Amino acid sequence: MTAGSSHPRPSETPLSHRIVLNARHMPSYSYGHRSPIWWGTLSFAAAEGMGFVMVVGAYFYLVFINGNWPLSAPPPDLLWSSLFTVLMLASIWPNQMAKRDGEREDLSRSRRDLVIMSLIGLALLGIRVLELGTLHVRWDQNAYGSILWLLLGLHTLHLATDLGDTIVLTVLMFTRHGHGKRFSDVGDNAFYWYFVVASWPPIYVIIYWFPRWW
Amino acid sequence: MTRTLTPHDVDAVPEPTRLATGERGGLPGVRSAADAPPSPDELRDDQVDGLELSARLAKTWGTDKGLIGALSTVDHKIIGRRYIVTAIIFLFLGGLSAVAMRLQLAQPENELIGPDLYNQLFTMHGTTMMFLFGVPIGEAFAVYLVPLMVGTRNIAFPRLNAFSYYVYLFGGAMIWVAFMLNIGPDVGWFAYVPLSGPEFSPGKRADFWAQMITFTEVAGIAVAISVIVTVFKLRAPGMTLDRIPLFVWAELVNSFVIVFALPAVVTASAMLILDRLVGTHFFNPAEGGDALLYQHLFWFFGHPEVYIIFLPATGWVSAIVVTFARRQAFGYIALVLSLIATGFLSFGLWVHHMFTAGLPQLGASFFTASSMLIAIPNGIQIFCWIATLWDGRPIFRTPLLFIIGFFFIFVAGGLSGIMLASVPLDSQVHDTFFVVAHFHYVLIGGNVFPLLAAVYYWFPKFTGRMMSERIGIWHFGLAFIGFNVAFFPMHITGLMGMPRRVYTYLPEMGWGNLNLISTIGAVIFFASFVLFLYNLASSARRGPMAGPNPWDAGTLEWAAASPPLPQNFDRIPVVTNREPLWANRDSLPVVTGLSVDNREQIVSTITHGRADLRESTPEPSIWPFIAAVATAILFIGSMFTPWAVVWGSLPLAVALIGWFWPKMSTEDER
Amino acid sequence: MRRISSILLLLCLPLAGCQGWQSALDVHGPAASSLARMFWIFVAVLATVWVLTMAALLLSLRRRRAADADPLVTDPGTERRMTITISAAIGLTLVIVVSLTGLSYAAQKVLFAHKDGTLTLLITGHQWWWQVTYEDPQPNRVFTTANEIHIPVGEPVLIKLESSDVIHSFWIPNLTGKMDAITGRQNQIQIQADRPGIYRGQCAEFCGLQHAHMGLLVVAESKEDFERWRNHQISSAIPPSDAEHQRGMEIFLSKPCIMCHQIRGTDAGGKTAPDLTHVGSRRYIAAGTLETTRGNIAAWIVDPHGIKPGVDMPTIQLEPNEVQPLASYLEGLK
Amino acid sequence: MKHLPLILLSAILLSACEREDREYRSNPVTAETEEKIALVPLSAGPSGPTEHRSGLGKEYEENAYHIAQGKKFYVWFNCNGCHANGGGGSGPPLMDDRWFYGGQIENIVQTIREGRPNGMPSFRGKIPDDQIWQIAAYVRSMGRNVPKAAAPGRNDDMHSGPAEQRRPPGEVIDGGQVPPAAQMPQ
Repeated sequence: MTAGSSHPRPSETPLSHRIVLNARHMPSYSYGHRSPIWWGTLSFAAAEGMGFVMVVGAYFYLVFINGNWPLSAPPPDLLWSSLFTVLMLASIWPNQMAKRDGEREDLSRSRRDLVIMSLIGLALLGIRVLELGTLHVRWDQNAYGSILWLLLGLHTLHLATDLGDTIVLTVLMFTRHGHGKRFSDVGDNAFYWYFVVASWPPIYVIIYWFPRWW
Repeated sequence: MTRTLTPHDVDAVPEPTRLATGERGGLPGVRSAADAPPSPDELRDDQVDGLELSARLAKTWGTDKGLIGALSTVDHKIIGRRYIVTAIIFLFLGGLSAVAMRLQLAQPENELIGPDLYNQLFTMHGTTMMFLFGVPIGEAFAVYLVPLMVGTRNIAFPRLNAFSYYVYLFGGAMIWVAFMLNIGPDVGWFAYVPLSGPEFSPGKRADFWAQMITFTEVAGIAVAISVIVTVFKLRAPGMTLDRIPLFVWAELVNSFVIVFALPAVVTASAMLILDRLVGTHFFNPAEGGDALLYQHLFWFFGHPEVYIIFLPATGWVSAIVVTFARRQAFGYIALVLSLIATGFLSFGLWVHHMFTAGLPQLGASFFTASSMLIAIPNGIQIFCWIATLWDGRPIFRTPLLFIIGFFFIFVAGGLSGIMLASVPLDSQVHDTFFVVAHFHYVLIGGNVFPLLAAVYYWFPKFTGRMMSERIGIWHFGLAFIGFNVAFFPMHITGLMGMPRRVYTYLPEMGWGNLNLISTIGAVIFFASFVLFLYNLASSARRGPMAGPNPWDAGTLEWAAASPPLPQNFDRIPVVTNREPLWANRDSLPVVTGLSVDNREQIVSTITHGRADLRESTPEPSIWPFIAAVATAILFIGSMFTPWAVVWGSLPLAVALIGWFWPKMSTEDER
Repeated sequence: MRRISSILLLLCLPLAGCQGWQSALDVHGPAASSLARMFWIFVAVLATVWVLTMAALLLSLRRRRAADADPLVTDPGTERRMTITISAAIGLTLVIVVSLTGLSYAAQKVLFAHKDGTLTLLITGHQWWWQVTYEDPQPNRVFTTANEIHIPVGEPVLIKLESSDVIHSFWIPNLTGKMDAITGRQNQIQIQADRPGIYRGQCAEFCGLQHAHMGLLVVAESKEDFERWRNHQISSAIPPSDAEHQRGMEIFLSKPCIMCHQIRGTDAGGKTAPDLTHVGSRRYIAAGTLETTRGNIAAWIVDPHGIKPGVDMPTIQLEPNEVQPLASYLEGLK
Repeated sequence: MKHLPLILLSAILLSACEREDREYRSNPVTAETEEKIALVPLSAGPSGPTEHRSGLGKEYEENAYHIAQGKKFYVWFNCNGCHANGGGGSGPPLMDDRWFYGGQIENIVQTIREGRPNGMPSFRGKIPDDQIWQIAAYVRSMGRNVPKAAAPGRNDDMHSGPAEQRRPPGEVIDGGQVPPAAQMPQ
């Protein structure tokens, strides 16, 4: 033992245990901030939110560099995007229900809520495809088109990711795995959806209204 | 002398009510499965003891043999070890490219290496050292040590952690294979547009660089989130915020910086690759874009990056100083607060990399002030460490020697950084060898020397064997001399007007002798690493056996066996002090009641570290590996066709579903 | 021992840094000299800080604690004394940092203040050479040259910086700090030389393969010399004076040279490479890489990629007996 | 089986490096490449004129660096004065699949070097041979007749349609044939 010579008390054997607490009857999962997954979701939302902030920052940087905006293109149409916004905001209600029914561990209601949320997600994705057709600019036309498509693409990516997540969870709730900790997952899925919803209104205003005001 | 300590008394273990929340899992009024009593058939660790407990837990938490088992493992120690080894391999690759460059610069108009290869070499050197070594090495140590130090059995999200390692490995392998194939990036590690843009970097070289960024950033953010949640939710009962080891604090702050800084560089590299591949105009001034946008985005990440590299090192320094000073850390609160302050301030400095870009003067001087201000938290840290040593009884083993080397070099580098923070001075030394000297003093002094200390310090924990002290001293001596001989003259070469990133220079410039000295120093420095490699290899096989706690250190990782068993601890420890092993020399207070047959961990509350849940953590799975392969296919494919984003997401989705699909665990059978 | 050696190295700094053709500390202009003065102030202050910190570190390595002391036990008196010392040190650091920031800001205001001058240059960075246009209100007095600029002593010269391709950085260390030439933007910098001399500068922002060979010279001379030079540069190339030069010109005009190079007064009108009208009067060719001699010109024409691999100057078909007249003609373009 | 990764690696190695190689100094300084390409598909006798292609063209048109250089020289030497960005002006368009004098790289080199009737000057002796090859390789990329991975991206310039790399792969009517539409009625 080389370290022994200069060190006071190097230990070579594990310490004996002195039991001071028993965890046998602690719950095996919980909801919200008591669950590690919730913190993981929050951290991912933070990182991705930072991504949005960066792209939005770049958007305004380009606005100020150029002075005129939206460069040579007309502003994008409002119809589909506004419909998208309305549906997005409306989805808060079923989402809240899904969260609540999950927390109540009510299987049949959770199933119903998740099916509704999946359908809403699909509808939103459909509207998004139509929306992309009314932007009046291509990504390779000028910097305005580029940043517009990037911002919208980034949001679409999040929408699609959460939709995939919701659909898988919905299927899962219809299998024999639909109990116990899955209910906590329903809550976390709802939590992430809030992030997707919350990130949209600023983007909507920036993409669709800001060029009209500038 | 009197005992003055942490808020709570050292010897008394707090009442169980202060260690556990005692709350139900389900919401009020809901009959939740979470509160169902545990199955009586399941063996729990209050029913067995001693070797039998160890053996059963080792079986439950172990990794299967064979290739599939190795690729399926979720053991943070195995993944952490791979992370550390991989990062150190990249350190050596980066070092080799540096030696090649130094040989080219040894004399004026040397024709050893042509401009094309030289440009690829310095790009690979910077890229490797920053993205494939600097960021991952800090995270790698976190992956291995944080769960041990906070007294838990695995990292939070162990599959995500495994996934991140493979993504990192694939990204690093991709760029080095590209380099071997002569498609290495040649645009510098920050790949400024327009040079890296579609017009001036034909071919795939810069695409490989940009995609490598995506790989490493995905990996980096994934690990950072795992670490954050581990520290927040998986701490041993009793580990209140003010009992978290300083190393863990450093890694926590570091992870936050990663989470907030890395999205900026992903944005920059994504814009770059979109410009290159699908013809967007983010950086095309003729169509409303701007070249400086890239620089802003890159440095908004790039400066925190420096602290991402430095913060884990402060954790190593704190751990080693305390152990070898034989005294608990002086100014714990001040150290933690300055870590946090450094984390925040690091986001307010990025413009000092752009002082010569012609930005408005007033804005620039704001960044002078903020850049200089960061000297304050760093100064507090340095002074607190010196104070700890002052009041301690330093024991001069190799780890402490490297820490002393760190002080010499890092403080010098930090001070020359103050010159760079000044707009007028920076206008002379920016982009010269003076800057090269400065950031090598900061990065090698601030990261590599502490890293070497950390390797000597934790090697017994990783392998169960001590490293050779004799070789260690030689290693330190050579490294210290080699480093200073290599890099100190660069300050002067820079002031004499030598810009960085030149593959050669004219004889009449008069830079020849200084460059020759630098090259000699670089060779000595590299030789010290060869010695290090030899020490690692020989000690791993023949080094003297180390007990669980060869240095008589105070933090929890030293309570586990060396190397730790798969379960880390036979029972989860209860923490009563910042240095639990110093406060409990006779017996360790522990929690019981966790399953022996299933992977259960204690989930605790964020601030008070009260035990709250006994949640099960994921079993090994091959899906994270498959998901990483699918991710690699998607990323690499998208360099060749944008449609890869579409078809590549299908296998990825399949892999992710496989990953999250619950297995038939006992929990599900109930 | 190691400490002594690094201190010795530190002492070498003034000796080594002060000389040199392209040295930031070998000052010949008001900006560079105030920068150098500021640099030495910083060095003095920061070196003192470093020495004090290292002294504290070395003193701290003395073993003050009893061998068998409990590492958790601390003495309140010691704690208090250390807290006070550290607070004082931090306070001192703050004072230093604030005063250095103030110094820096003050210097910045003076250095980058716009001074009125008469001469304005437009310098465009190309991969890998500098194009220089001397602006003048009279269009016929505007002229273009490359890689060598002349300025009158004692007069601030305004330089507008642009780039035709990637980002370059204009830097004449003897005169002042650097400024980037950025694609799609125009930056400005002022230079001023206090005494006549030849100062070298070099691109400081990595710009591709031949970043290492992108130098330029600043020739500071008296007002009269400068005016003489300028009037000469405005004029067209001197016609060939002897048979060899005549033949050299014919070779030049019959070869690919004219696709890129211009020689005013001849049919050669290319605009994408350095203007060669008075190339023989410039001290260096190939952007500060080779001294202008007949032999170097010949070497450069025969094998540009041996000297600057990757440069856009092509290797052209020349008969062996064509090289000499061509080089001689170009050298004669004073 | 054990050597499979090695074989695979060397296969990638061989395929990839050519595309990224940066050969600055062209082959023998004075040489004009020895291609024998018929200027027109007519010859006396039953068989067409004999042709010899050295294969050099592949080195140019599959190499990203050469094509990028060609793109630069295309502008420098004012090719766009007549051919615009490939869409044609007073000269014929270069990005479609109609080639009066053949659309293989050797034909294009021939065309640049020798000139063609109705306005295309000869650049022999004006543009060095390797640069002619580079320009020809770039011209080939305009109709995406080069590998996608080697085709250039957009320039830092005004947007004039999608960059060469983003065009659909083109088809070229081979050497020296006049497309049916341009033929004289029989």
